[in-house]
Amino acid sequence: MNLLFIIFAPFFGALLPLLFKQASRPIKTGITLLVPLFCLVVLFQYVPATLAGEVPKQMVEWLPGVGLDFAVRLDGLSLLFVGLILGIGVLIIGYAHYYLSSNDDESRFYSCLLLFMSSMLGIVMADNILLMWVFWELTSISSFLLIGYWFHSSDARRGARMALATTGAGGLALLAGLLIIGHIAGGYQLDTVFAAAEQIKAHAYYVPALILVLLGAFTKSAQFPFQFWLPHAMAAPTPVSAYLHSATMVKAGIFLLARFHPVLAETELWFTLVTLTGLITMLVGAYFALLKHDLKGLLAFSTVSHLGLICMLLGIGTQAAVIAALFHIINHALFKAALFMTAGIIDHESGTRDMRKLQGLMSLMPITATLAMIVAASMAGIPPFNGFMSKELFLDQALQQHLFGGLSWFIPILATVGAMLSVAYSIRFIHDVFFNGDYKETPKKPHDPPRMMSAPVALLGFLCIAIGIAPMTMVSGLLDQAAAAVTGSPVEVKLSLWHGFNMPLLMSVVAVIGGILIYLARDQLFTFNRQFDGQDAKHNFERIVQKTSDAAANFYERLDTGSLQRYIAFVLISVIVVLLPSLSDLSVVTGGKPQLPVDMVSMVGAIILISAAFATATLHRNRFVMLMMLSVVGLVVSLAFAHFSAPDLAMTQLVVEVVSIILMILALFFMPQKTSRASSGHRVFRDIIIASFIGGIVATLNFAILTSPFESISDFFLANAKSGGGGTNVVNVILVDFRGFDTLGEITVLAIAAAGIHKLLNKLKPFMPSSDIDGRPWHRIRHPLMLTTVANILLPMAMVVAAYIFLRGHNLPGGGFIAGLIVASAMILQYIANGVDWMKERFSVNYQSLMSFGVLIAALTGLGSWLFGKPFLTSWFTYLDWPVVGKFEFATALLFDLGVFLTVVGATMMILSNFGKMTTRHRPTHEGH
Amino acid sequence: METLYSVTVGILTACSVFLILRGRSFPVVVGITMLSYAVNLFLFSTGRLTIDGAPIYGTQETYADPLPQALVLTAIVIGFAMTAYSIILAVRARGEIGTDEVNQQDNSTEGNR
Amino acid sequence: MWQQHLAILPILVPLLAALLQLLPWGDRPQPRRRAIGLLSSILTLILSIALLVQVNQDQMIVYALGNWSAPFGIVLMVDKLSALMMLITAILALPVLIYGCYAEDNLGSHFQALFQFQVMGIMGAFATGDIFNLFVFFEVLLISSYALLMHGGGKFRLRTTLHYVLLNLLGSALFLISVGTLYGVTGTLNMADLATQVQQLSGDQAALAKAGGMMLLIVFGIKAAILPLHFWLPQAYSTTTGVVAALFAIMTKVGVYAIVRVYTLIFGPEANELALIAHDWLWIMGLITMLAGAIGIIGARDLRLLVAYLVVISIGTLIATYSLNGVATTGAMLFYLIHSTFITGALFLLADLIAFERGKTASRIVSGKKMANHSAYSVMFLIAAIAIIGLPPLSGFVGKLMIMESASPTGASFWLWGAMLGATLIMLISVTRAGSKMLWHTLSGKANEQSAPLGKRAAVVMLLSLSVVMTLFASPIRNYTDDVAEQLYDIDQYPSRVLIKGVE
Amino acid sequence: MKKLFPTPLLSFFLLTLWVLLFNSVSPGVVILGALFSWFIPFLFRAAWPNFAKVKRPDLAVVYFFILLNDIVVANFKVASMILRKPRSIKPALFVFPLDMKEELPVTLLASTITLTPGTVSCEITRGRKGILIHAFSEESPEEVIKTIRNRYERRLKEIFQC
Amino acid sequence: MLTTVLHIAFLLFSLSVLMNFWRLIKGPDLPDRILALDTIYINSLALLLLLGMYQNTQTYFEAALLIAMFGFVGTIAAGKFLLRGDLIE
Amino acid sequence: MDALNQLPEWSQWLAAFFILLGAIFAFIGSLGLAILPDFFTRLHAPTKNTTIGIGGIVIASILITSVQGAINLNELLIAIFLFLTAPISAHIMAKAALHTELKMFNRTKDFRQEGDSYKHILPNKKDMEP
Repeated sequence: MNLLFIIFAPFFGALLPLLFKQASRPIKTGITLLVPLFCLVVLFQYVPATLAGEVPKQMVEWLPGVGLDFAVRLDGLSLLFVGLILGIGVLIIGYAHYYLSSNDDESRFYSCLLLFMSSMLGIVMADNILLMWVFWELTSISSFLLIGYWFHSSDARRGARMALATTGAGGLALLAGLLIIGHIAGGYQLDTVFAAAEQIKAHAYYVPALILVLLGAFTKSAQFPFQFWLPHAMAAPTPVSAYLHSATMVKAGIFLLARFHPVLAETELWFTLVTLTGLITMLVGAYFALLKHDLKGLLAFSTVSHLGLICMLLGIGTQAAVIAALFHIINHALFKAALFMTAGIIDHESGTRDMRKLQGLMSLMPITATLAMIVAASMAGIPPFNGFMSKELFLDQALQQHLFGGLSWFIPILATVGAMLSVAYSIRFIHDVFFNGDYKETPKKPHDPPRMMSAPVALLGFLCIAIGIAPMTMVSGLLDQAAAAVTGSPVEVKLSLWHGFNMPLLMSVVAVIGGILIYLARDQLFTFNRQFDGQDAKHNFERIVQKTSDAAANFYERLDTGSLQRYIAFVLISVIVVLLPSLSDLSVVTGGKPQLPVDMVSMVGAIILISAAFATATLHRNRFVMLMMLSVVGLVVSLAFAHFSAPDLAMTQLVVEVVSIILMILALFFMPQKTSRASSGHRVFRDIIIASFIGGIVATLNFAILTSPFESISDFFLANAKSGGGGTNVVNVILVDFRGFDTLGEITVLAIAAAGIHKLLNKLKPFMPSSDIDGRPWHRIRHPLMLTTVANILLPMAMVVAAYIFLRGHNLPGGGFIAGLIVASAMILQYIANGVDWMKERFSVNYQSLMSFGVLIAALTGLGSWLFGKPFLTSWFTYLDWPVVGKFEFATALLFDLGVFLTVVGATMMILSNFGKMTTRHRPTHEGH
Repeated sequence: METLYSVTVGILTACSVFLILRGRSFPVVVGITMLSYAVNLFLFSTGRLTIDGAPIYGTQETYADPLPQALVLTAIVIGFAMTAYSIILAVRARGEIGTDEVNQQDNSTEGNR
Repeated sequence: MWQQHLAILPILVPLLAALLQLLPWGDRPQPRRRAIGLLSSILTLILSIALLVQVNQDQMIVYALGNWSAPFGIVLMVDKLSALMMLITAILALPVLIYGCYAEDNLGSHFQALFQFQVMGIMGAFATGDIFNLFVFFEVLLISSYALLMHGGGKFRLRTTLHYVLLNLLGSALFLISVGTLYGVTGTLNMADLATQVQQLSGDQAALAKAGGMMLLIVFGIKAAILPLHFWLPQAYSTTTGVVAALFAIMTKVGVYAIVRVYTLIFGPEANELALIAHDWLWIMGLITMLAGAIGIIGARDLRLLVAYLVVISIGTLIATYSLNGVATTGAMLFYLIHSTFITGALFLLADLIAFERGKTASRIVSGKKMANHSAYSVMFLIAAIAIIGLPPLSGFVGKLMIMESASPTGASFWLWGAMLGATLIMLISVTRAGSKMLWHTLSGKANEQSAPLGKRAAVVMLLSLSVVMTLFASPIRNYTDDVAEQLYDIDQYPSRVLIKGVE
Repeated sequence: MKKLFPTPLLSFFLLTLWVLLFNSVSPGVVILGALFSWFIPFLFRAAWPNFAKVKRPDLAVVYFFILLNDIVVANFKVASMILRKPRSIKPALFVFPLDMKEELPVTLLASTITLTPGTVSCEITRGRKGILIHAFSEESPEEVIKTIRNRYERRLKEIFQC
Repeated sequence: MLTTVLHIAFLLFSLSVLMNFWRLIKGPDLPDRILALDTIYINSLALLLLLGMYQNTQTYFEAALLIAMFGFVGTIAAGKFLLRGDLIE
Repeated sequence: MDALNQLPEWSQWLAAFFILLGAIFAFIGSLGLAILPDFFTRLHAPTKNTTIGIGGIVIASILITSVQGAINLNELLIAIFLFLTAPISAHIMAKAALHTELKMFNRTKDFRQEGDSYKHILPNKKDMEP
């Protein structure tokens, strides 16, 4: 048997109820019960060892790199908690069996409960603080699911979310704290951390680490000012409250304090923070408990109060205080679980939990009432019940601390007040519900529940008495070890019901009398408190979340207006911001390379280019003119390419330009051709500023590059083009050989674009103007005679030219791409001259297939080199000498180029023919020529 | 010459950027196209300017840098594909949305409605 | 024979598949296209695994295309990082494609082919060792993403596509300018060669190269959706179809990858005057991106928009972590990257399923009808939420823990911790809010009848289970990502492995 | 034969083009060119409408030189007009009644009219009845019509035998 | 001498292009602009040829040829746009 | 450049003549485009003059290249294509101008009769008349 089973059994056991979803309820409950019982069996094997002062450990590696391993231990503190968790867990499962109605999904409930149990066990048994955190958050998640169990109720949903948010937040703080501690200690194993205790306390990061850990603990344990979530978690089914909010989850925070006591405690800061928080929480909780009309609300706040008490004890931190704290943990778990169950029984039987509607139930539910009185007395601290003993210890500790110097006296007084309030609300719980006159009408007529339902309460009540009477036999062994684990030194606990007449006893008496008085004066309190109504934490929380959400949405809408210009402006401004510093690093902009002389043609070209660019920008509202200006820009750019020794580029640019302008004119047909002024003056100003900056940056970069000396890899290309690539047109050889992969990518892009455009044009019903912008109807002749004739003549000629350009591309300017565009342009001319239908009749080419085949050919040419054991796209060429024909060159690059050619033709024609098809479909046919 | 060249490229860029910042799809697409011209000129010039040195092996002693030319060729083709796609996207947007303005008219975003 | 060409196969297989899919396949082409697509994706996955194994053996595969070695020809430089990214892509693509094969591909033409093209582009971008070739593959993946993004049509989708397209076209232009600048200064395009050249720069030359390098930051920032360049993402991801958004889970990672590659190899710690030029920016931008994403999820009123902002947060986390510039942090970051890719993919698909089965209310975060498979989705959502938020015990938590743990507590890391924990809290609140509104706050009455096909659900489960796998095998995976990071920072080995200078 | 060479003239024309492009008559070029000029018409036969056949190539050559001559002469005339008195020209818009219908000759005639300075063919009127001409000069329309008819249209009709 | 003449020709053609461009800017109507654009194309062609002569190279021939072949396609498209709106129908 | 000056004297003269001829005509044509009063008259200027302008340049080019070696006629293709395409563009532009009813120079004599040129299909012709 293995310690890990105690955690893993409920974890995987959580699947059992789901697997037996179809089984009857008793079977489900039975199966579920098996799980904690099994765990108990495992546990008992280790109990003797632990009680003897050993610490059984187990470890499985998980993330050694991070220091997170599946390491568990079972020291006294763990044992105490494991016992509580499993023991009360068993009772709760049994209780829940009766509590849940037939409509409730029992499987889900048990499943979540077991999951929770597993995570809780994980926290208390973890030997690795990161692992502990893992389970810590798991309890948050599983408690979220449990609180939200009745998710159709809005209270349950909100309560669950609030609990999760608060404890989750604390958990995250805790993680940070744990990481810091781990870093200081040099590891996350508990022993490592304990060993480094002094180091940690002395470290500069001690304060943040402590605060972060405390944040985690306080949120989990609902300490002030994080107490607000707990009452709202009462929307959970009562078994959940009884389990989570009495015995287990809220105790996790306390456990954390206890666990880190050896590491973090015994400093001024710890004392101040923990003690004061505990004290305030105790008072605040008790006060609100008294005010609540809801039974579970009362219990919830009383839990807050008692947790504060424990917290305060841990803050005081002496050995006796620690013992008191641990003792009270047990006692509180017992009586509070029982009380919650009682409240659940009342609710279950009468249909309400509102104390204003309940009264005089004594006669109807005598057994329940008796049990309730026993456990309530324990809570109130009435002898001979266990609660009395731990309260006495507490009061004693409150008296004995001297940590606030001269002001220390106020602590015992406030402690007494807390005890007083505790008495008062305990009385209220009993008196209001079971006495206070005769039975009044409730939604259901109550009676005592089935025996098995009150059995857990009875058992717990019995324990309360038993511990009260014989504390040493019941718990001292356990407390010894637990306290030893907390304080880090061996402890011998002495407990007895009777201490003799002393100060704590007096305070107890004062508390009881005061409590009765307060209860009698409760109506004044209610009135006093009514003025604070409406300060509901849940609503506050919801409102805050909602408000934040709205604010965030608002903020985003303001930031992200869905305005493309804004996005673009952001990008451009980023460019400016990021680049200006680097450019300012340039000491001299010119790199010192001598400049070429300016000739007149270039000057004129520049003038035209600049003016055309300006015109394009300024005439953008008259779109057709803008296009013409753009085409001037394109033309001059291609001339510039020609001028600066790039004939291939010039040709490509020319033809591409023609095709793009045609595309744009085509598109313009479906667009407004003139638009009114849209942007405001300062927008234009802003845009001009941005544009000038970007232009300036680009110009500076360009100039700096142009004038700096340069050495590149290009010499290699020049040297190897002929010998290695078999062509003299170095640009082309680069394209089809040295960097053929780029070209393959580029034609792929073209093919994808064509496919994408096909997708775009699919099912598009465009807006088709029936007249031009001046309201003039269109000319009647669709295909002018002269145009059709010349286009027809030009097509075969263009093919010849294309073939020529294609074939010589390897050696002289040209190549597959330009050839493809030439053919495409000639075909486009045909489309313009003769129309889609005419073309369709005559050319049944599937452009899409043509395009795919083109890329395929290129790719397969590349693949062909594999046959020769060479990498993809390796080219091969040879010179053949055929009779008559003479010597000529054959290169695989030519095949590749053929692929490029076909792709270009296919893609371009696919784009245009699809475009044309789209409009023709919508156009009524009328007279041609 | 280099000064003239870079100033021209800069102005071309600035004008395209101005167009790209307009609110309607057509000028933006035209701006993008023009920007691609400017960028091509820029990229081309990274091999430095050479006159009368077309990189045809065996025709002269000094050649222009052929690599940027090849890069620009690739860039032109890709730019063409992109222009084609974006212009037709603009047409489609105009066809379906009914306006060629690139922004939503109301300020709320779809996901948040 | 194929082993020696392993590096290029994950690029070629999708390419050939896509080309085959583009051919007409008779009257009912879709089944055949699907078959080709699935076959290709499975094959790509197998090949990527093989590639990873191979790279693990050989440290790095340098594949000289056209038999022209670097720096003259284009080489594929598949190091561990590339192999890892390619494997992630292949793993993500398969379930997403399965999901897409359930009639999602009938919403518009060419889905299948574009999907494969997209995968090809991503693979190529990860594999290439040449900066201009990177540009080309960026364009391949971008143009396919443009087309995919508007898959299914619709006004909003069109508008966001338009935004996305135009913004990215601007990005492409900037990319060219930066490549040009780098070439103009160093005279080379190969990344490893650039690294050696950049090391030797000084003075004005260095300033120029710096300008080029910084502009690249903007370019990759747009792709990775770093603030303030991220605006395209939320709308784009939330309006497109789920299957496309899920595939796009890897797209932002391409940007992250490019940033990691360029600012480690070229402008990395050993670049002398230009060492770590971008890291300060990345640090700040990463943190602000997280903040922006967090604000976004608080305000989101739609599940898909919420998930989109979750992507933004994860990007911010990745970038900020990377900028800490350490082997350990980078290793942790890569782990988180893997996790966030899968889980956001799963979430997009899940949101799509939920939107479909909810009917009218779709994915808006309001109460609605019960779904046909309500409890199944609730469980899936719970798991996905735990994973994405970073709650234990799933991979998100492991990833975050790794990052926080590796960023040992110094001044800077505190900010990172704070940002990450704060973001986690906000995610926790917002995601549970969304979940409780959509899955718990159901209207009474009968559940909606339309039920998504089992295969779609299975695809989501496949992706989600990856998170579980990553949790269980966190340690070996982290060891691998640490190896990756170590190799990545071992900058000197790149030139020596990639470059064979002086070969005539 | 007809099937093998659907449009021999076109093929010949393309071959000429090919040779001109390559600027070489080496066997390799010619053979490849022949192959192309044989093959391309097959590709584009569908898009090659039934153009009127050139029946008298000899006259076509003559026509070409007349055209060249006219272009040069008219160029000087128009140039002088532009230089001397751009504001005092008297343009006219009139219709040249066509005497033929075939598309190729009509197109050629219209092109001729445009190519010779001073006149531009603006439109082919309804039913291919005439060509709408915009004239630059101050001559009377009748005179221009007569010139066109005698110098060009008649010759075209002869060439195409229509 | 030939170079001098070429320089003069460069000058004349440059001026021509400038004048054409002026017309393009000024308009006033779209056909005027189209005409101006067409003329710019033709003058550019001439410039390319001159450049070829000046540098005594054949490299610009193809570019010039392409302008001759396809320079007018843009003009046709623009004209057809004015006539019919839709280019491909 | 040196190569140009080494050409035979006569060919230099001839080439210079043709170049100048072409350039001057091109210039005049462009001038006409700039200064002529209406679109139709402007249409005449460039379509004619640039045509002969190009012709001159092409001849010079052929001359220069042919003198240096073998006969080189491929520049002729440029002229052929231009002669083929230039009338069409002029034609289409004129059509467009007529269609858009551009204002004509006030001295233009219009001999057109009803039905000579294509008018628009006007379902509501009245509305369209200015």
